[in-house]
Parts: sequence; structure tokens; C-alpha cells
Amino acid sequence: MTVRIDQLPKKRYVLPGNAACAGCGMMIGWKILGMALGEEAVLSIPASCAAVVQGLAPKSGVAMPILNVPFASAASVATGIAHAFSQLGVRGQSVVWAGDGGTADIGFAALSAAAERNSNILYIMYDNEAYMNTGIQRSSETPKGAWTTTTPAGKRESKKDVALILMAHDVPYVATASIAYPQDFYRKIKRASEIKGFKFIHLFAPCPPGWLFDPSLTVEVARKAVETGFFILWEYDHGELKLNPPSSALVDKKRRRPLTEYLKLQGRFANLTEEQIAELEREVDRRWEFLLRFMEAKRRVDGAAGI
Amino acid sequence: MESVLVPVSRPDVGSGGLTGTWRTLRPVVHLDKCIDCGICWLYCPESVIDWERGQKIKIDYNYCKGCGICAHECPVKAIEMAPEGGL
Amino acid sequence: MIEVVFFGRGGMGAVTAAQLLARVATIEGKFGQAIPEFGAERRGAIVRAYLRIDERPIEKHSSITAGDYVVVLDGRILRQTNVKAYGKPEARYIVNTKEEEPWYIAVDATSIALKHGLVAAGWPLVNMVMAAAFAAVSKAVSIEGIIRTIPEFVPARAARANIEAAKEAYEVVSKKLAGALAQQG
Amino acid sequence: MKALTALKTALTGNHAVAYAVKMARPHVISAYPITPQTTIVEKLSEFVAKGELKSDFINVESEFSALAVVYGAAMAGARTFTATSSHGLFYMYEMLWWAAGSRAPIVMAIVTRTLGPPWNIHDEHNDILAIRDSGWAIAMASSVQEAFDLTVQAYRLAESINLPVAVGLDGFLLSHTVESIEIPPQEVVDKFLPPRNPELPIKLRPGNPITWGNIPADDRMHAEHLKNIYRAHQEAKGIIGAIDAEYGKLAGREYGGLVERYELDGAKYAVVCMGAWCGDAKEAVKSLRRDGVPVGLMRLRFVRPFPDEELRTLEGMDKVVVFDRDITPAGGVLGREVASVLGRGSVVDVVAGIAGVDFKADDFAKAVKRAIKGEYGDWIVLL
Repeated sequence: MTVRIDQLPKKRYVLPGNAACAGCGMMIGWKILGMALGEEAVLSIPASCAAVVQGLAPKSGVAMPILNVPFASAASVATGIAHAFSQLGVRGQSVVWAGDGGTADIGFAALSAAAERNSNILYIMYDNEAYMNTGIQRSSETPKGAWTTTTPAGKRESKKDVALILMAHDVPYVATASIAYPQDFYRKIKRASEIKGFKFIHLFAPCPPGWLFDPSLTVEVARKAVETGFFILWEYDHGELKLNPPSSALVDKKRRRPLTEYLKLQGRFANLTEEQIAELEREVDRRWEFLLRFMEAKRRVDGAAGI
Repeated sequence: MESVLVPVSRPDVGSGGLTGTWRTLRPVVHLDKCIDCGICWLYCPESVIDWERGQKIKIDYNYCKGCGICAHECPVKAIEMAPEGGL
Repeated sequence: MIEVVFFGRGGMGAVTAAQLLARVATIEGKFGQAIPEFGAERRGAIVRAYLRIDERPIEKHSSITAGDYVVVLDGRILRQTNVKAYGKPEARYIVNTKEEEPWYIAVDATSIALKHGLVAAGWPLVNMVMAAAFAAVSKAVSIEGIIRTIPEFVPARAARANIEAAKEAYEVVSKKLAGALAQQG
Repeated sequence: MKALTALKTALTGNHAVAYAVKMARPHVISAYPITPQTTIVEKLSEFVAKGELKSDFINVESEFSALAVVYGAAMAGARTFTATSSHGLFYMYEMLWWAAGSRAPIVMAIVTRTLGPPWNIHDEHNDILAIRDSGWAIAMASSVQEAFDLTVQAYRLAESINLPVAVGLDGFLLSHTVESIEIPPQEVVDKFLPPRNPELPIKLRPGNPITWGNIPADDRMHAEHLKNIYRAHQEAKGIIGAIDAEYGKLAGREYGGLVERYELDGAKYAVVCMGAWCGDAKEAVKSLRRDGVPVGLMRLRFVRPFPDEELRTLEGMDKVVVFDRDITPAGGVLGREVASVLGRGSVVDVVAGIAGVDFKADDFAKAVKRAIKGEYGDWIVLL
């Protein structure tokens, strides 16, 4: 059930005057994480924007227990925290709040191992599609065609679908979410926190300086990503995969907005040729096709098994 | 040995300084147009908007970075981004 | 301190024999030390293990190249390696073989092992048999201590057979030595 | 009260460490296999599987993660253990510094092994010595018994100074060597090792919104934190002696604190070394003494904190012969560090036994004699 805005907790977990850039999409997500888990969560944060936006010690711009940890270590550190809590009888959620580089690149081995062990952690990857903390370098989550400082002519390769890879680890819960749909993200965190075992949420979080758009458009860009079908909201809960609104209404391609409405908002796609845009459109189609076929195949298998 | 073993940080406003000074545009709220929906509060990345249903929204200009998300997302255009005065 | 060099082949259990004897020495109030020589851990390759037994704590950890005893778990090793390079001039050699030679004490450990059904992966398991033979020659540990300790070193299903084989080896070797002594006397 | 008697048995060094860890009752153990460390964690996972040890045992995909898991657990208040060797230790390198910098009281066994290339699993001390600047306390055992005792003591030390402690033992020479050992009763270990304070170094708990590790507003704050780690090492020197003495009263074995002194009374020459081969060096000292050479031995039990004061007692010796089972482009690590206390005048640094090459009592005796006679042309000698 979607929570009404006025029912969301009013306590501030992201504090004013922190060190995030104006219009930071990740901070919108972090607010929602605080609202959803508040006092329950203990965060492990690898090197990332999330480490920097906390601001300068001895102050912290985020009112949650936070352990800042080395770049590749977050999934493993969080595993250790979860086991310590279990051994010491402490109630609480061990949560990783990590960027796409720390998740899909340097931290991927530890992440995959935590998933394979079904470690009792909630891993949230806020995805701003590049190494923003070091100044906009390409990551494996950077989409094809996007400019970064290490792909000055546009990235040649496709975005890695980390959530699907984690689903293949046979873990209890994997979901995608977007900062444009805070209540959906809030519900998914709440749902994940009820589950013992490994949970992963891929949170889409636009970055104004990195994607080259005006900071007032952060939510707009995130919304357009979903409305054009570029980013798909879905949820995999104990073997059941389903699309979430509004993506669930976009199965029919005709109901999706043209991809250019998403691309044209951002300077990082400014130099795409017609052919490159067409290729990106085909890639979006393939992404949908894969997901839908997977859901269909899953239904058939479950049907055959009498589930 | 009983001294502080590691210097931990504690939550406080202004961990990034007086971030209101970053602003070039200032959100100005036209309360007469406000429909009390809370969307500006929900999306504000800085948590500088106070909102409670039935009460007027309040913006903390000491720390508002002036991103303009509130103005862009307001469904009734009750927030306007106005240029900050120069020094 | 007595120092012993064991020769075996990878997979024969020479290291286990030395470890067992160190444990037996310990429970009998002495100090024991068993050092494996790790090289290529290939089945069939010649491996050495070292054993020290003393009344006082043993501090050194280097290998042994001048042993008081040299125990050879497979007589065919004599054709490949000069085991005498590992013994003091007065060292005693104990060799698993049917062929008698004056410079060593021959023990037909393979026959004893086979008789008690001690075979694994096609190989006779002679390590406990040869540990017992060493005890009979050196008297550094007792056969009772070996019998008591074998269950800690071999799988439960093989404990009885190993114990019986060890007892037999101890008796055969003891008799042989008594005979040799009588001949000399 | 029932009589408490120690169990006399014979174990490999690795199993002795595993028993010590078991008796310390850690909450969380995590490790990755590497020869010659592997049998430590195999034994511990067996204890856990049999229900003899109530720890969580976490299998990981790398040594880096092994240390990351126990780091997270230690910061959340758990008593922890991990173990590694050689390349595995180097794969942990970033986490080593983070753990010490966070004052996490982790205990780790390092089974020393040569670094490649080429691949070589035999003993050498380069691995453990390469982490000496990381903030960890670093000890080396010289026997299976001491590997057990040091591991128990390491928990007490780690939780006293709130720093991670590495317990070194020589690969194969101790790790796979069976030796006679006395295992104290559990009651003795429990008495020596009370439960740790789960709120140090920080109280990482839900509902307690503190942050550790964000960027300092003033770099001097960070600098002060780093100086405190130096100060903790200086304080640790006294604590190590006290812990050793207290353990000695309870368990019946005392080693001398930071160093063990052997036959140093009336000596004109001293041997300095660390690890399992010190036993062979002692044999050499004995035989040299029989030959009328007034030589003694100082065995370093700890290289961090570094035993400066203890080494200073060797001032005035005609020759101090340091044996290094490690090699760097600048010679041996210990030789250079000992020379930093005593000056180069009296120090001869003998690099030997590297890459697992056997080095016996006779070899020690010969080297000491040559050093005393001044037959080596340089103060650094590669044997």
C-alpha cells in the first residue's frame, strides 16, 4: 500500500546545510531511507558522494548511525555488522548506502558474495551513473552514449544491469526504485526490512552537475527516465517478479513517452547522433523485452510446477 | 587510554557550512496559491522546508541552496525562484 | 633428544606417523615434535617428515639431516634416494621391505598391513605399522601409547585394523631384535 | 572448587591457534583459504559446525572481505578473528590500515609465508613485517605453545589498547608442526579474558546517530587521531609486560613481555631474531657458550610496538648479530630497525632463511663466529 505524503515521518534524517550539491538526487533518496528505517538502520558507506555529503567532522549532515568504510568493502562490512548484532542480541538493520561505482564495479565481488551467502543486509545502490565523487568518470552503470570525463566522445558500452544479476543469485528481494517516486521507494524499503536475508534496491538518482542539467530538474529527469521506459520500476519478492506503477502501465510501447524527452534534458547526451539515439531506443526495447519474457517464462515454469 | 578513541561526528545543521550563501535564486512562496500538498517538502533534497498539513510551509534560507526543485515540482506554481540580491 | 627422519611417498601417511608419535610422547610425559617437509604435494613423490622426542621442551624447528633413526615406509625408496645421508654414523635404519640387509632392520610392513586389510586407493597403509616398528626399536614411546592414540589419527572404521597391525608389527620387530641380540650374545 | 588442570596434548601450530580462538569465545569469524593458514579456519569451522563454538563463521570471496567482515563486526562490538598468509595479507592491505585507524580490536593470525613470484609456500617473514607501519600490534610466536598463549593474550591486548593485533607464526615450521602443548582450562582463559566492551571504540547501535570517518573540518583533528595511535603503541609496551605476567600467574608460562632474554648475563655478543628459528639460534648460543664464546640472545616477541628500551640494554655489546628471515632492497628489516636503536657500529645484519631455505643451529653458530671476528665486509650480509 502506498503511504500518503502526510503520513510520512516528519523527523529529518538529512540535515540542512550538508555538503551535497544543490539539487542532489541521492539526497532525496537518503531522506526517504531515513523516513523508512529511521532509528533502526546502521549504515555502511563506501567511498562515494554519500561519504562526502555528510559534511565536515565533527558535524554530520545525516542523522543516522554511519560507518564510513573503504571503497570495495561495504557489503562485507555490513555483513559483519549484521552478524555482530545477531550475536549480541541487538535489533537493527544493517544497511549499505553505496554509489554505482562502489557497487557495480569495485565492490561487486563483495556484493555478489554477500548475495550468494544470503547475508542479512539491505544493500541500496543509489545510481547516478558515474563516479561523481571524483569528478564524473565512467562506471559500468553509465549508459551508452553518455558523456563523462573518461568517455569524452560518449560511452560505447551498455549499462550493466546489476539488479538482474543479483536476482540471478536467488536472493529473497530485489527491486528498482527512483527518487521521482518516493512513496514507491519508501514502500520497498519497508518491505525489504521485513525480510531476513539479502535485499537489494537499485535506486535511480540523477546528478545535475554530472548529467549536465539544471538542478531544478532532478525529479523531472528521474520521472522522464521512467515515463520513457528508460528506467523500469520492478520488484522481485521471493520468486515473484512484477512491474510497479507507473512502469506497469508502459508495457505497451506506445504508452511510453519518446526517449528524446529524457535525453534532451541532459547535456551528457547532447552530442548523440540520430543513429545513436535509435540504438539507445532499441536498447530500451531489448531491456523491456528481456524483463517481460523473463516474467512470462517464470509464470510458465511456476504454472508447470503447480505453484 | 580512556580518551576519545575515535573522534566521531554528531548530527548537526551546517555540516557543509552556511549553504544558503551558495544560492543565486531564492524560492519565494506565494502562500495564497499553496494547496498544502507537501510535494515541495517531500522532494527538497536539503530538508530545508518545514511542512505539516494545515500549517504554512516555511523555508530555512540559512541553508537552502536554491536548487529550485520545489518550484519546479509545485503542482500549482506557488513557489517562484527569484534572483538573490547582489552584494 | 632423539631425532628421527621418516621417508615415505605422498599419500602414505609418513607425516601422520610422525605426528602420532609426537602425541604419544607427550601423553607419556615427554616432549614431541613432528615436522612435515612440504614440497610438491604429489601422490607418489618422496616426502620426508621429522620427529624429535626429548625429556625437555624442544625449541629448534629446523629439519633433521643427522637423525638417530631413519624410518623408510617403502623399501623401493632406497633405490631412488640415499637415505643414509639423513642419519648419524651410528643411526639405526628401519625399512619396510622383504629384503634383508645388514645395515637396516627389515620389517615386512606391507604384508602385515595387507593381512589386516589396511588398503586405501590401492595402497597398503603401513604408517601405523611402521610407527609401531619404530617404537619396538627405539623404546622412545610405548606400544600401549600408540594403541591408545591411533583412534585420534585414523578414521573410526580403520582404527581396529590399525591397532591390530601395529601390535603385530611391534611383536614381530621386538622378537627379531631379541633374536639378533641372542645371536650376538 | 574442582581442580583445574591443563590438558597435555600435541597439536600443530594452526590447531593450537584454533583452540585458543575457540577458548576466547569470539562472536564472528571470517576467513578465506590460503596455504599455510587454511587449517586454522578449517578447524574453527569444524568447531562451529559441531556446535562446540557459538560463533558466526562467515565464508567470503577474498581476504579483503574477510577483514572487512570482522572489521564491521568488531566496530559493532563483537569479538572477532581472522587469519591469513602472504598474498592474502597483501590483498587485505587497505582494510588493515582502516581497521587500525578505526581502533578496531581485531585479532588475526598471520602464518608467515614467502611472497611470489615464483609461487612458494614456504616460510619467510616479509609478509608480516610489511604491515609494521599500519598501526597493528605485531607479535611472533616461537613455538606451538607460544602460538596458543599469544593468541589468547592478543585478545586481551587488542581490547586493552583498542587496536588490532596480529599473531605471527612461521609457515610449516609452526603451522604444520606438531608439538607438545598444554591447554589451560576454559575457566582460566575466561578469567584472563573478560567479555569485551562492545561500546569501544564507538557505540555503533541503531538509534545512536553518530558518524565515524567523514571528512574532518580541520586536518589537525585527523593528525591528533594518528598521534594517539602512536601513543597507544607506547602505552602498549607496559601493558604487554603486565598481560604476560598475569597470564604467567594463571597459566604457568611467562615469556618476558616484548622480548625474551636468553643467556644475556655476562654476554659480550648478542643474537637478535624472531620466530620459530630462534630455537635453533638458542642451540647455537648453547654450543658457542660451550666453546667459550660469551654470547646471548634476545628474541623479539613483538615488532610493534617496537622494543626500543629492551634493545637499548644491548648497548655496549661488542657485536649484535641480527638475523633477518626477510629481505628488502635496503637489507633486512630487523637489522635496520635494531641499528636505529644501537647504531651501525656494533650491528651485523644477517639475511638468511628467506624463501623457506633451511637454517640450522650450526649455520647460526658459524655466522655469529664470522660476525664476531669481523669477517663480513659489510654490515649487511646475505647468506
